[in-house]
Amino acid sequence: MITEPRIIPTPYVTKPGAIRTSTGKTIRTDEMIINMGPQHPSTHGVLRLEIVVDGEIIVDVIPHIGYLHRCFEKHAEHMTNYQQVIPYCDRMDYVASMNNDWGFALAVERMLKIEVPPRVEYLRVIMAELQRIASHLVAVGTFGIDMGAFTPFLWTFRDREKILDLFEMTCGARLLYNYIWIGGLSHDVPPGFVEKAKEFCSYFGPKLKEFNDVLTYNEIFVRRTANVGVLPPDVAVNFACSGPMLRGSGVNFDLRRDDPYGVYDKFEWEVQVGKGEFGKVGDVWDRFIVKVREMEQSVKIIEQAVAALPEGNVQAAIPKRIRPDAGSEAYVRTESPRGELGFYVVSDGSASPFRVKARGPAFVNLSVLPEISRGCMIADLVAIVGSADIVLGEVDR
Amino acid sequence: MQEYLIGLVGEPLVAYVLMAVVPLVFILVYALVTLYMEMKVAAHIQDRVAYMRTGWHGVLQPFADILKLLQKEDIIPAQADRLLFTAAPFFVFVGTYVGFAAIPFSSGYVGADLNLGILYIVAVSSIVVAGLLMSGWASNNKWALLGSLRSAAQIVSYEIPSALAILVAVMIAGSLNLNEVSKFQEGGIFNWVVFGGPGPVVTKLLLTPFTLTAFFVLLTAGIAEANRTPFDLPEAESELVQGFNTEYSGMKFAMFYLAEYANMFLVSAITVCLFLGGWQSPFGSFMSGPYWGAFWLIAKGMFFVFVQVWMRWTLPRLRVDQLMHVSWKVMVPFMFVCIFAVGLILVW
Amino acid sequence: MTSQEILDTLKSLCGDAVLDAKLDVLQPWISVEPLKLAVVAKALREDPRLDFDFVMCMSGMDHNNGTLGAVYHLYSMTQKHKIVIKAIVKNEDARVASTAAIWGGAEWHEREAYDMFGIVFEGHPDLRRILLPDDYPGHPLRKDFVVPEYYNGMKVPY
Amino acid sequence: MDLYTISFYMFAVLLLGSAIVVVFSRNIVRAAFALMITLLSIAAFYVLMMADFVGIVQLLLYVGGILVLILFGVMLTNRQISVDIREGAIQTIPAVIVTSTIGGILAGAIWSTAWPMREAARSVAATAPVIGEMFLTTYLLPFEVASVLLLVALVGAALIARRERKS
Repeated sequence: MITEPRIIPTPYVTKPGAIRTSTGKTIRTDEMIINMGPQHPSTHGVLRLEIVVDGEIIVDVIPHIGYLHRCFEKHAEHMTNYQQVIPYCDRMDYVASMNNDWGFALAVERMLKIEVPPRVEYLRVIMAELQRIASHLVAVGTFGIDMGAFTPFLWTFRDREKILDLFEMTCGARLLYNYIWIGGLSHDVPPGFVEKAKEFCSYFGPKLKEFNDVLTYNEIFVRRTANVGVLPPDVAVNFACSGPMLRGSGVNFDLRRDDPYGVYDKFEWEVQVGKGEFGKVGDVWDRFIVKVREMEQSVKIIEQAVAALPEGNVQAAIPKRIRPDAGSEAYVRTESPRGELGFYVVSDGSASPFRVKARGPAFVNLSVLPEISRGCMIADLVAIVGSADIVLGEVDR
Repeated sequence: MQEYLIGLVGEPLVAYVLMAVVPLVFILVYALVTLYMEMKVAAHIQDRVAYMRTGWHGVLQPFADILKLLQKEDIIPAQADRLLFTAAPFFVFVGTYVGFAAIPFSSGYVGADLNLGILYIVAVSSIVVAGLLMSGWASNNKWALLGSLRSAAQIVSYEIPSALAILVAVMIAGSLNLNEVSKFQEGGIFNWVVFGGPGPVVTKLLLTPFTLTAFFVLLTAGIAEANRTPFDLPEAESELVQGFNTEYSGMKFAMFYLAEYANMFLVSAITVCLFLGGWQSPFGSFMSGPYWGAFWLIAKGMFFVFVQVWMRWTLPRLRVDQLMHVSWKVMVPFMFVCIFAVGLILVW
Repeated sequence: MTSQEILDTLKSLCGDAVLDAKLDVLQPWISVEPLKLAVVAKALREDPRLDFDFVMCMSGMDHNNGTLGAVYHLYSMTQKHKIVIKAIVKNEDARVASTAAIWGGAEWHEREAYDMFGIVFEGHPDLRRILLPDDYPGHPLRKDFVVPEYYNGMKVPY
Repeated sequence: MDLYTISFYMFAVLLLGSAIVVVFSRNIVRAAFALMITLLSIAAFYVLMMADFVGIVQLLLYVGGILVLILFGVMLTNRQISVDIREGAIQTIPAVIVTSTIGGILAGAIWSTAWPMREAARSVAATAPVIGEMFLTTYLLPFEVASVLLLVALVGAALIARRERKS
């Protein structure tokens, strides 16, 4: 059955004249509708924001997504093998491919009730945390560009290159790895990887401090970001925000700790939350600093994981054709750099998944955007979009 | 110089044209140098190497860039106002270029030795504002319009603190003629207006805090008027795409670029002439004279151009309300206090 | 709370809406009456013992037997427990009460389910297509969806 | 023909041409920009008459201030931009009578006045100090009255602009 698509006119929440000055008077201006995107430097991809502005003040934002929709879920249903879905997961959140692979692999492993060897668990943690640093580096770097600071962006990309080099020596690819497989890894890390990873950890700390000096605590930057786009904790939870977006609002929640997977419980590290150091809790600066501090924590985790890396096999004994029981289903969530990345996998007993739903953190985090950007300025909207750290590949899937 | 040229070529008209061409040649050469410098400085700040292939360390790259810009297709959007769209870059460039007429490059070369030199520069810069508005409106693009309105509002706002800061130097030097102001600061670095100008030590000490404030205000306001970071809101690429020059390409875009670079030097040169001795040598009579004068002015000017480049690649950008706040609620009151104090000290 | 306790509490709050439950699987689920989903959601959200405040995921489903499903994976930030709520509807009458007013996080997911499966969420504030163009024919994640040969004059299977 | 005369005629043509565009342009923004050229040419005339201070102030106030204000006004009320601002000719005959009368009077006045002709000054001493001194001595009262008047106008304008809309 094909139903006619219903086109509902866009509702504008604020009426003309509803924006008031600090003294409570209305400002007599007309509204203008501007399209920010789909090709705009600060929408971080092909996102289109339909903005209703009153002067430079935003009355309403209507995000339009789907420009990068590649039918991930449809593709997944048409694979002949569960394993074939992994490369598509890579392409969802293309700046954090390792985490995506792990998320899907974990969901299938839970359905099949497979235990993976300890070396796999440790290597997955190392890869995921390296990827988290790489992803956060892109996030904070591009956020710097949104604020007009170009230099920190190139610094972060310089450091990201080191991580990509590590990935390249591991699996030959620099962006889309297809490394974490169901039941294990595609292959073991090459000799010399552990040393290089250790070297990176000692290299990265001072660079992060340098980055903080030039951007994070810069007076102009703080003034641009503090008290902007405040996302209160209750709204954040209600809109199911996750990751740095949720923690920036002061909610102490991290799936690595609160819904454990992998071997995260074996390491010493802390969940970072926004404390409202320069403004209200949950502002753009808080979301930003959470990412910066998470990178430090990730370095800590990597150091411990590398030190404790056990020897062993990198592939569990799994059937060549994975056929989970008919009717079995699993929703498994992992903490990707952007937040809760969930895969809902349903099986009908055949070799291909019956239904795969990917719950992209950026998709959900973006849905709160209109809530927190009304009444701010266009420049603030740029800051809010930047701090939400969306990857359109994952929003649109 | 004028008389010399008239004597040389015989025909006054030709001499005047030659006089007018000298700054243009200077701007073109300077723009190439600055283009190279900006890219290299940016690269070193950002931990990379920039141009390395064309010529030794890529010195020929600016020429290649200019050639590339000149060859590019000149696109005029279908909905644009063709006449104004074409005219705008010229207004913007001319507004900056005519300002160079009053800059004393050395004791021997001033394009036009105007009695009201500095006032003239401030006045002609308003042509730039009109040109920017023209470009934004003619592009028929909302982002461009927003950018040009922002830009105009910014330049108009920052003209006030900069004019007040200029007034401080003018009050001390007692002239609006930039050449006279430069002459006034004779006798080494401590006779510069930024240190209170030549005069008794007590007056100098009293004046220095105010002149220093005025100097920094003038420099900051100058950067704002040149639309450079951290005041580059009109072309803030993260918000307004490219602001008023979003729709421009090829030669016209090059024109905006040239105007921006020329403006960077112009504001630096004004600051230098008013507060840092203009063409005067910092060592008194050592290394002074007409030729050294040109060297000193350009060297000092280039230093501040370098400062602007340095700031651009280091600082984030202000928000539009913060920008206005800085101008109206911080700089203007400070400058009023400075003018009042300087007036009192001078009369006393 | 264990899932049995959750089921019991939910039955005591709005027992007539609960249709079915399966608690001995990997992720226990409760099936509810589709048009009473909003009532159930309100109970789940507002009862302090349940306090499901976080929609982990909301997925549309096509069971390939003439029924569609809306599957809500819920989590409680305070109680730290999870439950899966399913609302199963017939293909011909795919109407589910929207929970977007209770959980803001469900709003876009419901739009996506509408987009992909044609499940109409009644009471949704802004039920438009989200990922596909507004003029797209049909709902592609349904099992009976046939890829059109042409879309807006473009040949689809390229 | 020397440089002075060339400049004079050049600016005269520019002035008249742009003024005609201001009056006859169908596009209000183009009219505003043509007005800028008119004002610039007037400034040039002041300079040619060696009234450099007046010329520069003309540039500063009219081009930098008033014209930018007009442009802001025109651009921000963007509904009017595309509208043809020329109305059809109404009351042609009275208009012709009035304009020709006034024009005749002006022409007669210009014709009958004995204009003192003298060689244009080729160089001039600094005018700014003289003007400044006169403002603060001979013309102190008018100067102050004018500034108070402007201040009142400023405050009034701000008051009107910020008044709340009666709903």
